[in-house]
Amino acid sequence: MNETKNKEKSWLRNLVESFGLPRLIITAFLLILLILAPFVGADLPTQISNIIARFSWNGILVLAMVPMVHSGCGLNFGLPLGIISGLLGATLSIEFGFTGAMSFVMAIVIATPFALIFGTGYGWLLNKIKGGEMMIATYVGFSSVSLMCMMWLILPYKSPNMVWGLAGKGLRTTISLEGYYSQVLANILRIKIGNLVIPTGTLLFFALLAAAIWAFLHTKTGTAMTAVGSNPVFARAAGINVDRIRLLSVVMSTWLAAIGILVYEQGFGFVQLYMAPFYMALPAVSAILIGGASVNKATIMNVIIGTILFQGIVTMTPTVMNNMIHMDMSEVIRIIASNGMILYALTRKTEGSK
Amino acid sequence: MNNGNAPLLEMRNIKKDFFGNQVLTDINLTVHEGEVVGLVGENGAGKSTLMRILFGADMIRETGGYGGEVLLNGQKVQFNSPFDAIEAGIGMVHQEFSLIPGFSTTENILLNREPVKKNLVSEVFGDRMNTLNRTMMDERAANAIEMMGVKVDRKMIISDMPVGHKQFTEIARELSKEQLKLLILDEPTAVLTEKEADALLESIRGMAKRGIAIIFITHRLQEIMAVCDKVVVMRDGYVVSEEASSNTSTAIITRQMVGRDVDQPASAASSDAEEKKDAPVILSVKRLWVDMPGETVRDVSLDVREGEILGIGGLAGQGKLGIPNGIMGLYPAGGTVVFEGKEIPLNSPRSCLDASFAFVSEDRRGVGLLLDESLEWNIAFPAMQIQNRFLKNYLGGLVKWRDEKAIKEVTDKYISELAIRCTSSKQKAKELSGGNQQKVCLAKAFALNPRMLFVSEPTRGIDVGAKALVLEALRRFNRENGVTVVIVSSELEELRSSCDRIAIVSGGRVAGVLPASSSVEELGELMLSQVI
Amino acid sequence: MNNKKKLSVRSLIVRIVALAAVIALAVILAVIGRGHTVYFDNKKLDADGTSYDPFYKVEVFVNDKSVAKLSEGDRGMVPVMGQDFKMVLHITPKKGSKKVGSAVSMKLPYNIDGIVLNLPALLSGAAEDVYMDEFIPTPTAEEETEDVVITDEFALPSDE
Amino acid sequence: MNEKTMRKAKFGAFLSRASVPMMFIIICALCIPIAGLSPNYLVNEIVTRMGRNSFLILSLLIPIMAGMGLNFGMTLGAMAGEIGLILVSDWQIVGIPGMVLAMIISVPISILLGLFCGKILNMAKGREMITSYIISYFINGVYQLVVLYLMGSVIPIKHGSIKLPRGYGIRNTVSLLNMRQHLDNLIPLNIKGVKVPVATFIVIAVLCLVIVWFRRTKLGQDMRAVGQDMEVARDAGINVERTRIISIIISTVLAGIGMVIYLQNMGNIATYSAHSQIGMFCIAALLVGGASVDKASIGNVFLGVILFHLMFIVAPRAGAYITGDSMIGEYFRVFVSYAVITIALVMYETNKRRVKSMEGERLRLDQEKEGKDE
Repeated sequence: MNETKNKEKSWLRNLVESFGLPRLIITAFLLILLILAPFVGADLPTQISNIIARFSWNGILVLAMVPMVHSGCGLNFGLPLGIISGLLGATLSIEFGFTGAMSFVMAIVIATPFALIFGTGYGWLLNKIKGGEMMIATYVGFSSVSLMCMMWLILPYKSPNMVWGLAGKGLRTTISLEGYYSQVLANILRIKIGNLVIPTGTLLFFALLAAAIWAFLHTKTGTAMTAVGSNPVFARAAGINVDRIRLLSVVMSTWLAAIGILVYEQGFGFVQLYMAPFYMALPAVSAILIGGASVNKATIMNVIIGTILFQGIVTMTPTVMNNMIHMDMSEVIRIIASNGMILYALTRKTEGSK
Repeated sequence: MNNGNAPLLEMRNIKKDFFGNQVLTDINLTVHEGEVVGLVGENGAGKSTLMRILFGADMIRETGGYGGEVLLNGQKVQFNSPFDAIEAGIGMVHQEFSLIPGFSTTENILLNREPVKKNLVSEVFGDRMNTLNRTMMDERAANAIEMMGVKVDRKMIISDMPVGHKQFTEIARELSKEQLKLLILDEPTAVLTEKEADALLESIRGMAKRGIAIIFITHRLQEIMAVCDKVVVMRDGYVVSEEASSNTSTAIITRQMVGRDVDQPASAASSDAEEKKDAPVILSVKRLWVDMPGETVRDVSLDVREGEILGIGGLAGQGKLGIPNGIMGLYPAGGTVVFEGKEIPLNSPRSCLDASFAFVSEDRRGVGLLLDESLEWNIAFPAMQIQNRFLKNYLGGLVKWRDEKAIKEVTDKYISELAIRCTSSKQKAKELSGGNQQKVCLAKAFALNPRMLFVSEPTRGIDVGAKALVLEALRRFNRENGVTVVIVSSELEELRSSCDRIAIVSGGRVAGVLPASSSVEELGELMLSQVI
Repeated sequence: MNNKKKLSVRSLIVRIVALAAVIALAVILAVIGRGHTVYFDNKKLDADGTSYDPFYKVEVFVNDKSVAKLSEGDRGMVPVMGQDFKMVLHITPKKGSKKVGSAVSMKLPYNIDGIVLNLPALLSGAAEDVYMDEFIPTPTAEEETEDVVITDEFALPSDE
Repeated sequence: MNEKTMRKAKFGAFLSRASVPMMFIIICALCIPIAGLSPNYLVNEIVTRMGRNSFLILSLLIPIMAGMGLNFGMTLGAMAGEIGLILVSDWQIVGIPGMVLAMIISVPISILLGLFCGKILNMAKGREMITSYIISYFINGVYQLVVLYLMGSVIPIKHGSIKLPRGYGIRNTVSLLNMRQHLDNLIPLNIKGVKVPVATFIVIAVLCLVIVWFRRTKLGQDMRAVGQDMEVARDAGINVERTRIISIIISTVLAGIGMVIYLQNMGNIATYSAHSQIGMFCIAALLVGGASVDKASIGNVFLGVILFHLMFIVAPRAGAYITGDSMIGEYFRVFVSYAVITIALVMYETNKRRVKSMEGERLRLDQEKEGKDE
């Protein structure tokens, strides 16, 4: 009897240890929100549709964390760099006059070389400063965003749908994608049952990329990448060119970020320029951490769980809180929870990060 | 000198074991005021452990304390931390420098013992807000330097100093402690130039005259003879001799250090040694230098014959570990390495592995294993990456998919072959014991099907049972697969029992290559011949 | 050991004294730094059956600086620090009549932010509760609108 | 030969240290004529900004001394200062007494926040900077919880002028009109049309003296030791963890006081954004002054303030003149701030690695020479 009690206790402790206390709290919080939602008058199917939609927009941005975490480059605080590649793809695709689904395809095609170039430079830099990746990644992201702020003004864009109407030059802060690729993925096989809407196409696209990453991690090079992240000295002793693998991971992360922002835009319906990419790294970082990743370990499951939990809290708290106590504390809760999660991950001791 | 009172230090019947492994047995050591005692012994003889006990190191307490008693001036003492030992008047200069690089000599000498002046702020916020008394600091540092008798610039910044001066700064720091009665010097001359070493010996004599007792640990026997009143020789956790230095000689000491009372059984492999004598040279190393911190290799030339087991022995820090690490490209190296008539480029782990070398590193946790990954990964990884094994090819070889089944098969094979104790092939490497981790490292190397295997310290830090298994596995691998093996180890006995020939490295050079059947004394002499 | 303990008692006392000093300083600052806004009314006031007529012109000096020139029916104001309030008034009672100087000093109530002084009543020597009144600000319509609160840059771009 | 290479290395180190300030001098030299601002205006602005920012930047020095890098957590102190000011302005304590009282209130808050920050940083040794950076976001959330929800509902706030109309929470801006520039104007001095905030400069000078003095205390010495080699310091009996926490606490407290000085000059509090950028600008200014992640002096602070803010003033004008778009200059200065921090961080990390490889290089040369001798 006593023994079973002990067992239960250790089972609980194991759960806490393997799952992490903050993660447990966040999961419990989301569950409570979901349970409360109908009681405070929120429509559950709408809420769930919201979560799924948000998941489909953000999933790939979170997925972009995976390669760099695997190769030991840490959390990709430099996500904005990839996002900028995506934005270049998006704006150029529109500038060249592509419309509809074609504009989405072309955006990806155009964004790819930018992502490869930026990613290579970024990866080269990160190889020079092993050990200080995260801080420098943050500032590389910030610098590139502010540099692009100037570029959006200077570059000779002409399309009347994008430039400021009065001045006739300089891109607008938000560009509507109506008539371009707004919802092109989401509309594929869209399912609608009452208030429940599922953007099947976007989910499939995410699944496609996630499966590709999963498959990559099962190949020879993918295995080498994981080993580099787990113990770079071991990998070197086994004849792996550590720098090249790291570079590859950074390029992959950057490219995924570029694709991620395009998918985000197709769901959201707008391209956001200027300071917008600035604020997109931290939510992605904390999402993957909430999903159970650590500074040097991450799986596809972490991405999926993390994005659902994070986006769930983002969408649920305002509605539930507002209806319950007429006080919209969702912003504050989100800031504390997501940054707290990052702090928690940073203070864990990790073997591989040397 | 000996005035008939209770001796300054007396260690009685000191015993110490690490998890059942007896490392010190009934050690008795007496040191009188102003006496210089030389302490010699091979690595692993127990010198460091003995000194750690004396100095109250945390590591001793954490591993279950020690037996016997330590008396200072006739009173039993028990140190719970190095700070207690310092309080009681014991000072120790470690092999690694413990200095703040950006501080001046003075600041380092008085680190955390700075004389201070009180002020108003410190009344409120506590003593740490006292201001430093620079004039008094200078005075005290000058005193300590004078006491040492070697000229050191008080104002020089440590990072600008030659190594010798750093060493002297450390000694001056100990001397600046007023309560200092006994100073332990752990291989202080290892980093000094000849001139500096002479100065140090001179200063040791000076300190002894002032009544400070000194325990002097070194491998340079002539220094012992030059400066010590008494020589204590340790071997395998025993004190084998305690003599006035006038009654002994370097030759006697050497024999005592490595000698055995009874003749050891002849090397197990020596029977085949004869036939391998004529085997062709498979690996030829010429003028190899390796920049491995703490294990520098200088100008090593060495031939390895096909199918033999070559042992490389030597004291710690003399460069034996640098040889395999340098050849395998883990540390910057130069020289030529020729394998089967083909030159192998250095500084490139990949080309060594391509030449079907394999290496089991002495740094299991740092280099040898993916601690966070499964045994399967650990064992199959290099073979997969180097030889494209355990992979399934799709799309005409464009996609190289991990073949989990083949990986599991090979892992299970080695688990049973080497008797690796684990819950399954999916268990994480970090969860295994040291001995089993070592077996995983071996399995990793075996899985590469190498023609040439380097094994570095294969038995370090593992228990006796595992030791025998590991060595046996190596011998079998050598015999059955005809693989040439180079074993680097600090344990002479181990080399003598497993190898065909033994090369002894001393001072970063090969001091000589002897058949494994050579006597321990012969090998020991080589070991000490060029010590730096 | 004993020595050490004694020392810590001593330092404890020093620390308590220092802390008390800081708290005392804070209290003193809170008292002397209390700011008030003093409003001067040059208006007709009827109270307790007495009527106080405004002056033709009043100029108010605080700290040798002219802070208000009031015609009939005007209101002026000055922000001041502390409760000791001194002002000098240059009064022209009727049009064309001669300027009269008058120095007034008074204690302001600590708890009131905005204090309205009716100058005619004050100078006629009326009781304090007659010439002194609390100023209650009426929020303007513009202020009433809810501020848009910017949170931090961490927030996702608003995508509702 | 050895000495020559040494000197060369030292000169190289000097060059790399001086490169960022040099770059800024060049940028400013190019922009000033283009911007076409009067020298009087420029000097006035610079003097004002020196008074406004120097104290805040000085608060960064002590953690650098203790080897904890650039303290992005100084934002915590800034928040404490803001809370002090919000409370004081609700209590209607004005002028210099109000400022001092706000500082006194901020100190215990800063100590608590600094303690929290220090403890967390001790758990994340080796990545202090990114951690302190995230801490600043985390505490910003807590700050918003307090200021936006607890003030007015739990913490009494009386005045409608600073409270949101909904009854709790603080407005977007809080006016500090009744203490605006009171410190700056305490001792008025006007040299040829340049207003000099003498009293503020005196306060800053006192802090500089305190920092110089602090370096000579036991604690200062301990911090330097801990900053250079934690293990050695620990072996010598210094309580490393405690020393590091204290350094962060001191920095946070100074930042709190500095924020009060900063805001008295500004004359109002942007309740939810004043602190968020302050850390970044202070760090950028310090780096522009030639400081690095592990070394910074008082001189760096002042040089940094002058150069950085000179750039800040002239860049938008120059940008507008060249491109005809005022936003370009705005973005340019933000870009430069970030770029400076990026460059400084990259230089710090690469230097760390170069030192290591240089040691190996020397050993190799020695051995090669020796090898040839034999």
